[in-house]
Amino acid sequence: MKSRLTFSRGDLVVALAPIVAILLALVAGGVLLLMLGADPIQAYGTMIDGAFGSQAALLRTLTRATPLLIIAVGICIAFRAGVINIGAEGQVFVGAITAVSFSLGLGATLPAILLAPLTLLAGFLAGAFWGAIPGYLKARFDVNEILSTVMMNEIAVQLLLYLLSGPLIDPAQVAAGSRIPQSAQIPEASWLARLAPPSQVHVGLFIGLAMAVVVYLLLWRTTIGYRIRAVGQNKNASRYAGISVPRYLMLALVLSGGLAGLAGAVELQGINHRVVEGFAVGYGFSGIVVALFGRLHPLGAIPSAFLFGALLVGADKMQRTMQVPSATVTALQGLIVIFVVSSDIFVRRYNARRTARAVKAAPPPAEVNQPAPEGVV
Amino acid sequence: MNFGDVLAQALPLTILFATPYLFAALGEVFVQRSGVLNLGVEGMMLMGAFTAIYAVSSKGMGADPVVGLLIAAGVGGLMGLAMAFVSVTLQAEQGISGIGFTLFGLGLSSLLFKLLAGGVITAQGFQPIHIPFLSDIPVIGKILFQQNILVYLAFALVPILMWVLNRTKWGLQIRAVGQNPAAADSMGVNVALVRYATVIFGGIMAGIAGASLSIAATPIFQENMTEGRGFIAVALVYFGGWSPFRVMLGALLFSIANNLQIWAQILNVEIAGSTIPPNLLIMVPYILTIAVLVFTRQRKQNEPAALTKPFQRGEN
Amino acid sequence: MTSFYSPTRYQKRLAMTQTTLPSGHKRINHVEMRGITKRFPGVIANDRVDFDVKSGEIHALLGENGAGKSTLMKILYGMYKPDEGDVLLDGEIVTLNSPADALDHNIGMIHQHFMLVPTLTVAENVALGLRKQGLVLDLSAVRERLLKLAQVYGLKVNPDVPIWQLSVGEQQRVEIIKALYHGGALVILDEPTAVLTPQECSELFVTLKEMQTQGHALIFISHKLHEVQELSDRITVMRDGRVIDTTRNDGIERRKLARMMVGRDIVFQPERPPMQVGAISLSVSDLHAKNDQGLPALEGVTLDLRAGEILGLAGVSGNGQRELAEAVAGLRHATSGEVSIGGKTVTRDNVATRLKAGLAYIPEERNRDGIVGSFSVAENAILQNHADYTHGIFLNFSAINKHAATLIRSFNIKTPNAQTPAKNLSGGNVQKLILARELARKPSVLIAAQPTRGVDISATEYIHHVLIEQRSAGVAILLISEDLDEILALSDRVAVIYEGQIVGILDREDADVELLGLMMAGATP
Amino acid sequence: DKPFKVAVVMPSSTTDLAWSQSIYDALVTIQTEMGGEEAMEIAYTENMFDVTAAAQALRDYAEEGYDLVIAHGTQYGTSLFELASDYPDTSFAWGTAEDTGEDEGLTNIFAYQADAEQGGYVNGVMAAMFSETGTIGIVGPVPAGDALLYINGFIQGVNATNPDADVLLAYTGGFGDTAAAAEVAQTQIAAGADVLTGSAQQVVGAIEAVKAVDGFWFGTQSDQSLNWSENVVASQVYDWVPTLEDMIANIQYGELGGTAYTLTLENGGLTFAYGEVEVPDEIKDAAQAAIDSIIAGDIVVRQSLVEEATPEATVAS
Ligand SMILES: Nc1ncnc2c1ncn2[C@@H]1O[C@H](COP(=O)(O)OP(=O)(O)OP(=O)(O)O)[C@@H](O)[C@H]1O
Ligand SMILES: Nc1ncnc2c1ncn2[C@@H]1O[C@H](COP(=O)(O)OP(=O)(O)OP(=O)(O)O)[C@@H](O)[C@H]1O
Ligand SMILES: [Mg+2]
Ligand SMILES: [Mg+2]
Repeated sequence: MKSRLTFSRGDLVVALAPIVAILLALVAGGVLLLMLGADPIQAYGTMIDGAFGSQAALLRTLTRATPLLIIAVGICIAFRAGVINIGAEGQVFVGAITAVSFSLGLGATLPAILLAPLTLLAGFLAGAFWGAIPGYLKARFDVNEILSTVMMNEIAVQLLLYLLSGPLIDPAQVAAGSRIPQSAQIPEASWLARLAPPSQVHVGLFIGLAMAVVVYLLLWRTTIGYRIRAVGQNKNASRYAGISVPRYLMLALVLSGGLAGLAGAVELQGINHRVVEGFAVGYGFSGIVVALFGRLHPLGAIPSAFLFGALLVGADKMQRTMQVPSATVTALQGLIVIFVVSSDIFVRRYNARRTARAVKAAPPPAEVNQPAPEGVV
Repeated sequence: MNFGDVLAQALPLTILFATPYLFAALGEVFVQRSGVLNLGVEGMMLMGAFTAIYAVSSKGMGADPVVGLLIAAGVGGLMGLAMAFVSVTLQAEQGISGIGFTLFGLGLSSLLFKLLAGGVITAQGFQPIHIPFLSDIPVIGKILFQQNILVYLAFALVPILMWVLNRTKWGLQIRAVGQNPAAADSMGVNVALVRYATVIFGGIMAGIAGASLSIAATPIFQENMTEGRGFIAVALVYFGGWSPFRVMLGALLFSIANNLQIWAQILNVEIAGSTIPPNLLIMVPYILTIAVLVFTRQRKQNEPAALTKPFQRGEN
Repeated sequence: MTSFYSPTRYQKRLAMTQTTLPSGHKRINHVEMRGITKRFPGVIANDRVDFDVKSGEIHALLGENGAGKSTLMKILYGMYKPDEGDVLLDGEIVTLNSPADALDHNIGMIHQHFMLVPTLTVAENVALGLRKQGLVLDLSAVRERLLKLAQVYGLKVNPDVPIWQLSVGEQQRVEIIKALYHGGALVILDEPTAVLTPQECSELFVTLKEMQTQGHALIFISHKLHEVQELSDRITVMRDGRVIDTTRNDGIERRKLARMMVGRDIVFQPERPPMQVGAISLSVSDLHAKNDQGLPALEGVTLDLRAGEILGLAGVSGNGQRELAEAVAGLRHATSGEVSIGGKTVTRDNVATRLKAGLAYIPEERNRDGIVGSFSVAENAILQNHADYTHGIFLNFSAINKHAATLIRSFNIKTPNAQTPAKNLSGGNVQKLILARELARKPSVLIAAQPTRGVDISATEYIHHVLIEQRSAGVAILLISEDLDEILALSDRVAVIYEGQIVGILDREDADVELLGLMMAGATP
Repeated sequence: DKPFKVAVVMPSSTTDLAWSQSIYDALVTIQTEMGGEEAMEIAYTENMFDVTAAAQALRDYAEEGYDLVIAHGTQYGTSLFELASDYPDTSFAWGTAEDTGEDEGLTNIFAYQADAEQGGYVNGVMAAMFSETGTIGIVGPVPAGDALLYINGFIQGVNATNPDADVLLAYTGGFGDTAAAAEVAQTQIAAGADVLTGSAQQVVGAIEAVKAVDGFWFGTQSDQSLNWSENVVASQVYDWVPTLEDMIANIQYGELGGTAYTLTLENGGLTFAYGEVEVPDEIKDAAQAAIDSIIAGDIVVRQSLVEEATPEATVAS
């Protein structure tokens, strides 16, 4: 229950398994690279160099990891409640587009210091609303959340395109007549400070880390989190204990969506300062993967997001220097996901043995001995 | 044009473009009925789509469309096999491994596209077959009996698969394994084998679904041409309450809604004197699918109780 | 217990001479397990166990929760591979790698938790085991043979209803038919009576005796000593994975068996101090409710429950007990009628409110409804009132752990520690945990549904003791049980429910098994 | 001596038969003209729909000392401006755009764009004459940007030529969904269209649909008659070669930016490629006439239909 981060052999296995898996995936990916006539060793060399090779590289990795971390932390909440939230993608878009309208709309009127935080809040609330819809449909009409969130993603995409090519389009684009689907740039007051220019890494990184800790505390240290996890683990027993299952299913999706929306706002205020067509595409799905890599634990999401950020950055670098098609990278990511998730079985076996040996052992950290909630992928 | 004419024009395309969803979703019904969730459909469709057209295209092997179909099915089946190994034998979390296969399929299909085709690739795919006499029936004939062979195959599969599911030993074992694997196991049913079979079948169907896009509906391939259809297919399985018949209804509903919104665009349909922005019209099928679920009583009696739960003998 | 038909030695010998069974399968004359050892992480479930059973014999297996009975049987049914030891059929060593192998050797098993697919029909569940058959299901053939068997062994079943529509007793019958259909020269019954009513029990016993005379070999597991004494030829007692002793069942008395199992003496009949009834704590009037299938389950139930009394609710399972408990607890919508706790009407209130009003509920399906398996014992100890263990918005873990420790100590719950996942606890200890948790909230009304089902004798003894204690402390207890002995041992008054209505309420003195049996069949006193 | 190093970051793939391919092909042409690898190095990053990733790619190229770094997508603008100030000695090019960042005091950015509506108009003129049914389909991606300009120009061209022609316009809501494009096209064909056009990489699906009924297609961005010579009547081709050559010349001269280029019919940036469909002379002439009068300024093709809509330019339907 208490998740002290004590490092036992169990945690070592937990830490090692995915790394070994990644190595195996890279070996498999090596075949692809040979197919392309590229030297795998050199390719992976550039990949690692691109992700960790220099300070600049590390900062890039952090930049890319930031939104993924925030999304993943949200995903943890949903999955802990036994809700499969495929809808992060759409929730990110809605969060970003709302943040943009808010910042553009009230940028002039609001005091500068308040603008950035309130814009973030707007993004959070919008994402929460977008999550609340499938949440309500599930709680009230028992509509399967995979179905509703998949559909909500497509709806969000069209909504985004509609707003960007119409109501929210950058006046400059209209003036120029080029009518490119992008919003105007948000006022500087709502930007998130860069930490180490020229690198793009920004305050959002700390927001992400803070969220991870907050959500960890929420899930394992508060009554709300206790109920969310109880509902996720056993709906019947929760009902019998007087916990309102629908309410907490809903709450989980709201918070989950909220964090995705926040991620959208953070990416907007930290990097782009405007929403453009193709903004944050694919972040939602990456976020799910990051969350599951992190064993659905908010703190686990931190290294997991860093790893995935590194993967993205390193892979781009590889694409550039080796001039291999970007598709190689996508395939490689797929392989890594598959291999890592497959490696879970060894972790589970180890934990099973350990919980059985708990007689002598100290209380095992929650993050490793809590199995995926019922119905969770 | 009055609505009747529009409908008469819309229905043939509705049926044509429902087939990719139908193939993929029918396969997923079997996968889920046996207690496995396969979110890799998208990737398997893409691999099927590319290999099929590459086999058929003159740029590629220039083979007969049937060969292309078989190759697509084979490739889908192979990916299904891999998925089965990961989710059944290694008991990996199914959603995430599925997403892994989606990424892998997207990447590999695009890669092969670049390596082998080099650029946009087209082919002489399956042509519409006019069924004698029937195809001459006014309206109906054009809607139902002037389609390509894959369309006929997809819809023929619905009753067949219903029959397999509800009337055969395999169907019985699939339903049992999905509901209560421990019970099935205690009756000597090989749970792993059944799940391998369904997941491979699901892969084959996804591969065919891809082929039905790339060498039937529109004989061409572009990177990521499925554009999320695999996920829609999975959603349709829930829409159809794990019943082949209802999944078909779902695919048709989704498809006709989409075609009608295209009509609404080209006819400049106006509401309150102003035309509706295209992007809003394009949302309609997605909204409709959810709405229908909300307003119709959902059937859960086929819901596989063991969905996404790996089976380990003795752990229950 | 109602008496049952007992075969004469002659009939037995006659059966022995035949080599095939009425079910048409070959007989197994002798099943032996030699030196079986099975280790699970952290436990040795079976430790060099020798065990055997002969054709025409009923061999009972006794032992506390966690003694290793089910494990041993699962090995015999091919579900686990033993770490050491052999299984011999008629002298030949056989390897059983899966239930399929066991079925091929005509071994059938009825599991502690039923192995039926709820959505499939009886016939389909049976057909599932047919491996040598064509692709197209021939359910009519299955149906035919099934009915024939049912007739031979005197079992009533309808092949075409889905399992979820059947009462537990009927499901039990399906399990037996299943076993017989697929061989069942040896049939293992793991706690088959745990969920049965007396009537169903005696029916089962008749069947088992019948099978015995037909030359089946039977292994029978139960926590109810009188059943074991009544039924078995030989008795093997296990403790902590070891065999303590195997004896013939000739007039060996319960205390001795109990001592072999537990290692100390057991009080079977708790003495009940005279009761001081107080005010009405729970009152149910004209309550109506539907069951999961939307059919009427409660049709005007009226009950008053006073502080300091135990009201036993007797009835054949599926007559509305479960729905009544759930309707009172607020888990099931009452279509009409009134429920009030401590004089306060709660008919419209949700579960939480009713719990606060002083209600406590020990659900029948303890592992499904009573605990969150993956949560630690400590987390489970605060399932309802975790809100009371906080400072600010945070859970107060020192308080929670202290609370858990107290419960573990005062209810001597056997667990490695408070952080162990509750699902690792044995049946009896899960029940103790739930009981402890509910009582720690100092309820005024306690609904205990099948509180000792599947629980071993020492835990049963303890639970009974605690219930009496609570009664003396002025708690109003509604005891829902299909075990009439339990009802009669604990209750001050006994209400009998039949088809969703209370057919009568008797004082303890006027109640006896026969009368109750009649009333449970619908007869009004 | 040392080769001229060009890097380009683009939103879709080099084989999209559209926006991204148009710039990539141009670079390859120039490379061959200049004398291959040793004269000019080309590095590209494709499918960079993620703008954050694109920004990092651009920065990398700047860091690695490329002479010209091309951000081939409007969405890359924000990060490009940051970048340009960090690497004043590197030359950047940004399209579609006309802002070279002079207001921000930047001197090392070239901007480029295409007046898609001009070729659209010409295509419209030809389409209107080509259509026998008088019904013409347009398969659009999203009603914005380059596609919108082209479509608006096309519609003006059609209306100017045949005021009672029926223009069936529908969008797919995406850029890459070939099947969706095919369905839109087939629907328009079902509604009587015999001549179609469209924009973005998805159109290949639509062209296949047209091919299936032996209909006719008018293309844009890159020469689509190469793949469908019997169906693609004409394609407006973005020829970035002159623009790029001029940029390179400027850079070698020491001018790292400040110029905004626009592909027009006048400056030969917009050209027309014809397939094997034989085009009646009168249509060819009408097209040429339109081109001439656009260049001469006698015809002003508006980028939008709504503003001061004149009768002959409103959509008939
Ligand atoms: N091959 C068949 N021939 C005749 N009836 C069939 C066949 N297959 C299925 N059916 C019946 O047709 C109806 C629709 O079947 P389907 O499986 O799609 O629905 P379902 O929701 O699964 O219903 P069921 O509970 O029967 O499986 C069901 O009643 C089913 O029993
Ligand atoms: N699959 C398993 N994994 C780990 N430990 C197990 C498993 N199955 C049983 N055990 C342990 O083995 C021991 C024996 O369990 P078993 O179920 O055989 O006892 P039992 O005699 O059947 O108890 P009960 O009377 O409660 O059914 C117990 O300590 C139990 O916790
Ligand atoms: Mg069915
Ligand atoms: Mg047992």
